Amino acid sequence: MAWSVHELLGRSPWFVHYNCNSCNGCDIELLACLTPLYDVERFGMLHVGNPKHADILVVTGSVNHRNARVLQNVYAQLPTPHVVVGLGVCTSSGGVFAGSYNVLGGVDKVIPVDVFVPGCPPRPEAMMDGFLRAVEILKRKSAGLPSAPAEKEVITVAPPSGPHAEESDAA
Amino acid sequence: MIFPFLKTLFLSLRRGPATRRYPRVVRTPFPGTRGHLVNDAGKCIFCGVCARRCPAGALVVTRTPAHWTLDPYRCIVCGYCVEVCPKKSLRMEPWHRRESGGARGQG
Amino acid sequence: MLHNVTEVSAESLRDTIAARFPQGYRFITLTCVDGGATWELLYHFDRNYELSHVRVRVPKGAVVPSISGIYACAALVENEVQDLFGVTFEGLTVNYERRFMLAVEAPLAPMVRTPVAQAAARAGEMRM
Amino acid sequence: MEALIGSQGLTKMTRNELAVAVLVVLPLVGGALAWLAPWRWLRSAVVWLTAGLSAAAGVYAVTLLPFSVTLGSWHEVVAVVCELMLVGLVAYFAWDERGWLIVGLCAVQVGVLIFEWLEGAGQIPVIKDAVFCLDGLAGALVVIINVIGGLILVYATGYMKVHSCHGGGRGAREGRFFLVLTGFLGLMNGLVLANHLGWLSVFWEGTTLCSFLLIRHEGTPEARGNARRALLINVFGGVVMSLAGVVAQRGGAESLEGVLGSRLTVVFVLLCIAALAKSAQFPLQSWLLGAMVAPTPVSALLHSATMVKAGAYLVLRLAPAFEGSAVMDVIALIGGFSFAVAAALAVSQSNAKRVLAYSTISNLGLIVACAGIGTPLAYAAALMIVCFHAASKGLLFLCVGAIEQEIGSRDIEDMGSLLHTMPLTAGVTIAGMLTMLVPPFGMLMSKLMAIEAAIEAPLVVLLVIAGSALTVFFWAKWIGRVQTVSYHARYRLERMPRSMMGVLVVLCAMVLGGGLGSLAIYRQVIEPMALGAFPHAAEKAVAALRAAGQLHSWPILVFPLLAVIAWLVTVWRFNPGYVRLPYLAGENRDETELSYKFTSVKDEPVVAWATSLYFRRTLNEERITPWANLLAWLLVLSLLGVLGGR
Amino acid sequence: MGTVMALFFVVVVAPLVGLVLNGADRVVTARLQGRVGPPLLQPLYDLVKLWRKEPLVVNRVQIGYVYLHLAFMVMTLVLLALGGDMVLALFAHAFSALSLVIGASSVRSPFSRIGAQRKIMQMLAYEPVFILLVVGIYLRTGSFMASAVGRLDAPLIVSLPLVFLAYLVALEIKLEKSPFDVATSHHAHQELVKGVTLEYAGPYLALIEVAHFYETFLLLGIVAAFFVRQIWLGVGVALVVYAGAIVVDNVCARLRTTWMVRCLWTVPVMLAVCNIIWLYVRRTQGG
Amino acid sequence: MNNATTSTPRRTVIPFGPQHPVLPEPLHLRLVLEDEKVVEAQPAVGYIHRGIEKLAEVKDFQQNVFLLEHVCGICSFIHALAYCQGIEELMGVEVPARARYLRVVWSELNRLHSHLLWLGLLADAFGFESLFMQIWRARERVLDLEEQTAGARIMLSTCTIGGVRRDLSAEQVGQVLRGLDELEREFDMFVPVVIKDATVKERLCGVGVLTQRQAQELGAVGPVARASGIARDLRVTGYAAYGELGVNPVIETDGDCYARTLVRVRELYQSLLLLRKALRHMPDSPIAVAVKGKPEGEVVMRVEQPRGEVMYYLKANGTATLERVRVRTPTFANLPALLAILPGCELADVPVITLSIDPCVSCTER
Ligand code: SF4
Ligand code: SF4
Ligand code: SF4
Ligand code: SF4
Ligand code: SF4
Ligand code: SF4
Ligand code: SF4
Ligand code: SF4
Repeated sequence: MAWSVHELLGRSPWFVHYNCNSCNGCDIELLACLTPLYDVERFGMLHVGNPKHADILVVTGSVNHRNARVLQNVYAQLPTPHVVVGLGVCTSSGGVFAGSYNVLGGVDKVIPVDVFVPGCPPRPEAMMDGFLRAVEILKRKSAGLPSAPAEKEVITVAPPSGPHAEESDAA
Repeated sequence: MIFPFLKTLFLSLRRGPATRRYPRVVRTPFPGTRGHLVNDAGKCIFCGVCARRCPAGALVVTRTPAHWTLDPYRCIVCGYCVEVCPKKSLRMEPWHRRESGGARGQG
Repeated sequence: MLHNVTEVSAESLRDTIAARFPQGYRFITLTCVDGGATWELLYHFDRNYELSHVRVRVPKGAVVPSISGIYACAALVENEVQDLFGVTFEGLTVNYERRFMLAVEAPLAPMVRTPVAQAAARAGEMRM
Repeated sequence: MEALIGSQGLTKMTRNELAVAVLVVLPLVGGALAWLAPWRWLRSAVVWLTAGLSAAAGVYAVTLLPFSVTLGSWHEVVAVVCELMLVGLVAYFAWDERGWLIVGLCAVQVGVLIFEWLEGAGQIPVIKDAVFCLDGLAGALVVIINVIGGLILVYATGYMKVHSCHGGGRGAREGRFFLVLTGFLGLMNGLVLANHLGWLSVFWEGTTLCSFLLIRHEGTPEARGNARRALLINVFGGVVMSLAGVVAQRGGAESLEGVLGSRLTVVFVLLCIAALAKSAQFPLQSWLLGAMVAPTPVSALLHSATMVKAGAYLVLRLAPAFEGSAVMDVIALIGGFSFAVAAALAVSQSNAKRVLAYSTISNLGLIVACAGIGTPLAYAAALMIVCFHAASKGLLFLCVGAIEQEIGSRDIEDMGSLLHTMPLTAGVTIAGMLTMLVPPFGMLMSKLMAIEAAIEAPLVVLLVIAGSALTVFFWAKWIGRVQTVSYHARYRLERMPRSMMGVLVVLCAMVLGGGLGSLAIYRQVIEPMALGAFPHAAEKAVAALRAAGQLHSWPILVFPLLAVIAWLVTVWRFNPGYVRLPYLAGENRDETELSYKFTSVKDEPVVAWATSLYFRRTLNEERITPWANLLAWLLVLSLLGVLGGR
Repeated sequence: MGTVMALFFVVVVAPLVGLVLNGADRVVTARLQGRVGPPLLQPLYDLVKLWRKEPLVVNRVQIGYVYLHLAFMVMTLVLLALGGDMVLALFAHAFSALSLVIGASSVRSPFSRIGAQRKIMQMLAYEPVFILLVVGIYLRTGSFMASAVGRLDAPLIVSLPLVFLAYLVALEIKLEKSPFDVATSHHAHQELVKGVTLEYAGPYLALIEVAHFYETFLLLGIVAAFFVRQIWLGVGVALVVYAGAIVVDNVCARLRTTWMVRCLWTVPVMLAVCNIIWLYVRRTQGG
Repeated sequence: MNNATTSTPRRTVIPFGPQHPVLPEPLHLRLVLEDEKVVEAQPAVGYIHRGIEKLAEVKDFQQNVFLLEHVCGICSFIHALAYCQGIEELMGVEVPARARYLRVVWSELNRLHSHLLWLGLLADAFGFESLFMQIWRARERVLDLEEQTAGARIMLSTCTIGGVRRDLSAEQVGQVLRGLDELEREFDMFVPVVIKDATVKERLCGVGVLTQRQAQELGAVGPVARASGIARDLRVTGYAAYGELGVNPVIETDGDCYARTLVRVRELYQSLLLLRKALRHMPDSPIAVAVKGKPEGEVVMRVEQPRGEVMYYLKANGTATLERVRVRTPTFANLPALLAILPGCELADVPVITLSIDPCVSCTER
């Protein structure tokens, strides 16, 4: 589908960024993605401030009691098709802040998330991988294909003598 | 000069883009970069020290069955566990860990 | 280790602090520590890189006079302490009524340790 | 009409006379009957009937065009008597209102009249002209007065019903209100028909009195004060006009035609000053703003559609004779100045009626400026503005009246959500405003012509350009506010007296239709009239006139039409699922009674709001007006100076 | 036949040219900033994408003004291509901008409304320049018809050099480039988020983009066809002007709205006025 | 007839943030405007409050080093430093000399990247996108240096109680020094623009003036205080190796956005100087000492971060977990100053003024 509409659709993924409970680490790395050394505009990505113009919602940080409603509002203003990308471990689990009285947990507690990028903060390269993945999902959604929410797999290591040497299974 | 930035602008034009063309060109990480954590199954004795020290609670170690489990979506890649592991079973790889997403396989 | 600590009572707090303002003390911040049955409020000051502190101990549930009328910048931190510890400040110039750091849905006075204290904090909440 | 006149038995001459008589007298009689009517329904019926008849009469009269009516010399006596009576009445009211200055002016006027009388008796040879005449210009005004005026009367019956409920109605005063309002039509008809300066003066004075009475109608201290100011300025105009009569008599002319023929510049200047007062041009504009305390139909009828046009009409009528003179340049400047400054002040207003008042002053200024430019194209532009402005502005006033009755405020900032609460009125208002500034409609085409006509006078063209830009500013703001709605799945028509609603719809249709056909009207009607007014115009000027009629009209009709169709299709196929709350930085709440709210400090809801720009600091009315008046006075004085220089 | 060709050109080819120009703008901007930037046809991809998105709105009224915005923009080009009246074209163009203003202010969105107000301020700043341009052309040709320009012996830049300078500044505003991108901005983030286009999404935003392509073509077309008049030279000059606009965009901070109006009314408008006065004087002396 | 007159606000009220493109951090200001002039600005915070102070009472005192580093991703190292120094004082640990020098190196790298980041964002706030790009391009060099020396771009995680966790080889020192030279050349590309360009000065000069008296009374710290003429820089107190290296606070007196910019621009060069000095005179010694036992007692530790003074109050009771960890960050201290200078400015200046205090909401709310 090299020149189909959906393909073209993936060439212009505009994103809006909402900083939930982030420590700024992820945010500044996200901004770094825009700057000359990484320049995600190569993929047609633009940082728009307005959720109504966005295809991708990029979230950094975990959810707390006050920003949950903001996140929901921003999410509600995204036009379909849209994709949500969570950057950093905070968005998946709360990261180092998990367990605090004001950390409800990962972003997927409040809105469905399509891509999780691990790292604290993820390097810009990892973020770009995440964005490209998001673009693929965007194309699928635009074509009406189903797309499952992101999974958070854990890595389990058992002694090599054992039946499973190194395996991963779903959390 | 009215526009002092003009010179800089044309200099950047001449210097060419500074962009690292990831993913087409992949940069080798600096040695010693903390990218992601791996456990050498052969060395690990499942003592659980790493899990007790981990500031993010990303590790779970059980003796029976002998499992060392890392939640990469919780690990802050600080490297503290590497430092405290008595068997030097853990190490940091310089490459970053890939994302997880719904369309895996189709990309 | 802490030097230059002045212990005062809640009643004389405002006077002590008001006396410092014209002397060029800069108000750094206020620290609240859960001291079991009491709240320990520690006001930190700086003058020429030299720290000094004013400490007040009040029983939980008591009302503490606000110093935001003297040091305007203290209003923010007093609001924060009010949110996190359930201390009630009297005479706050800007009162967020416990909606400063924490939203409506968040737990009350989460920094307080003991259940007893939580109850006291809640009592403070009732009064507001 | 035919039947009434009995077409067989009457000569052409008497038919003309009858037409004039009907136009002048019928409304006066209708007004008197309305006054006497004991019940409101009867009063309304009388008003409706009068309105219908005079509209028919007006249209009929225009079919007879051009004609003139001469009378025996008895009419001069009648005119003087009428005039004296009117001055007496004015003096009486002025006395009542303790307007001593006005009383003094009345005395002066009586003096002037007597002097004129005596001098006239001294047998200065005067060319006798027609007393009344109806040419194209007057015809246009007659149609406006009777058709639009008639509609406004009908509207007024509905309006006053509601108004009385709100204002603790005292029926007797409502009767008087309709006496004056209906009778005014007759006086106004007389004014535009009059050729004889004496009669012109009579009707001039008569409209002044009507305006005064209607402004005073509410009887509040503010209303009385404003009425006094209006009276003062207009009586001043009247005195100047009487003076003009004296001078004209000495020059051997007693009619407008005579003045035109003998090019009596002094008379022209004096008449122009009188006209400036009537048309509320700077520096004599203040009364029109005060006049806005009157009930809205009054503003629509007298203070935008008809009476204030009288001044511009007068200048326009005389302009062709003085083409190219220095006086005309100054007139053009005064007009241009009023246009620009009034537009600027309109920008700073949030009171809808004041905006409309300033806009009226501004547009009258443009007419005066065009008259002052004095080329066929300018003349045509002026005529276009007279027609289209009367219709659109009348409509807008009626809308504001309806809106005010519903929301109890005339502040533009309060007019958000109107599209939901009163969709019809809001829609009509928006349409009316759009006709004031969108290309296919007449007002914009006339502005275009005004600019093209003014091109030879650099200063005027600058003023006209500045004024146009500012005009756009305040209309855009207002349209934006009226259109502001949240999403509503259904719209229910508001409740309003049927007469009001009907008039709004009819007038709106007229405005839209006429506006769309503006180029056709221009080619068919205005162009010949302009050519007729300037029989000796230079070839280049005629070419410019024709060129303006040859604009590419299909794009300006087709493209907006396409847009409107596209919009209708979109609305037709609209899916409510597309509706989202506006961007409020992620803190939206779902409550929308007044506006959207956002969660703010202490998690409490706050209304998000953006007021429009009024530049209250820079365009401060109180600060600017004195300076503008000073400048305008200098211009008026230079008008006299030009005179002296000759 | 010539008319049909001209119409085809301005209705069909113009937006494509505008699209490529805008794509080039983004590439050049990126290179000036030391980045690689998007592909040249990025605006096309954006359009296709926007067209496929959900058309979110706040109310139904605002939609009409998008269509009006586009319709009047095309109408401006058509009128000029037909050699029609320039004042009319000017009005059509002004109303095109005005539709955005009205559309943006008919939603209850404070950012959008403030953007609309700023857009009006922009209009107040640049419209005089356009009007003076038309006045200048009239003074040279004695006619308001665009077709009259074609009959001139010398290009307008010779007789209207100062107006040309002012026009360049106005162009910077019209293209929403720094230092004048106060009402909305294509790339940069600003305090109004997206200003006038904030509450338009998906296809409506796409239409606004298309109108912007037309406008880019129009503004540069005026440079080529009016000021220079020799076709290839004209295109060259227009491209240089565009490149200049991009460079200026990249060497300036955004200025405040009030500053913009003050700046425009003091320098460029006054320059243009001087030019016009000079023409008047020459005319009265010549005639 | 409903009376709309009473309920229609006559002034513009807008929510500025929490989701707003010029504020990457969620701060909410309720702005009340007249035309476009700000007449009232009231902040709402708590969008990013994670309860770190409470978490620090749960995790043990060693883990806290990593937790507190995440108070802020911009000056991560300095937070860890302040905390470690506090614990070291409680436990009476003497930090080896080389570790003290390395701490200065990473602190100053943090400062460089923070100031560059801020300068870029300021450029973005006044709509000078290519300047933003240029500055962030230079900033990447600092990040490379951090990654080269610490193994991470943002979360350095090199500070530990009793010293540092990584050493620099002689080769690495040379690399860093060469990197600094390149960085200085990059500075020359944009610094003249920031301080000379007419449009930039138009946006900065005379905007958001904070007088010296206001700065003193409102307790401003860091560059905000220094731009208003107050020589307040905690590096003067000589913690880590600053005592040996010597620091003179950078001072400006105008108190406007331009002065705050100048202070930070000059501090860029100051940091370069300090870095070179520290790298060239780094003594040879172990990089950490082993820490035994548990902390006990109360201490207040202050260090100078890019945004100014950060204060840690630690209370320990002889167990592995602390009784109270209190963090007062510089932005918290500068917020009152911000609120004092916002009213009266234009809406277009709000982002510029807000950024001029270099707000760090994340650390403010913890
Ligand atoms: S994932 Fe790490 S870097 Fe990102 S916000 Fe969370 S703590 Fe900060
Ligand atoms: S500390 Fe080392 S040896 Fe012990 S469980 Fe962890 S990885 Fe295995
Ligand atoms: S790297 Fe840090 S966070 Fe990750 S598992 Fe090891 S100790 Fe835990
Ligand atoms: S709202 Fe209108 S009708 Fe009612 S009293 Fe006021 S002016 Fe009269
Ligand atoms: S005074 Fe006039 S407006 Fe008022 S109620 Fe009586 S008739 Fe109506
Ligand atoms: S101020 Fe700095 S740290 Fe805060 S959001 Fe903006 S860029 Fe990030
Ligand atoms: S100011 Fe903020 S970002 Fe900087 S070190 Fe302090 S806490 Fe970290
Ligand atoms: S918010 Fe504060 S702590 Fe966080 S990155 Fe910004 S300056 Fe640092």
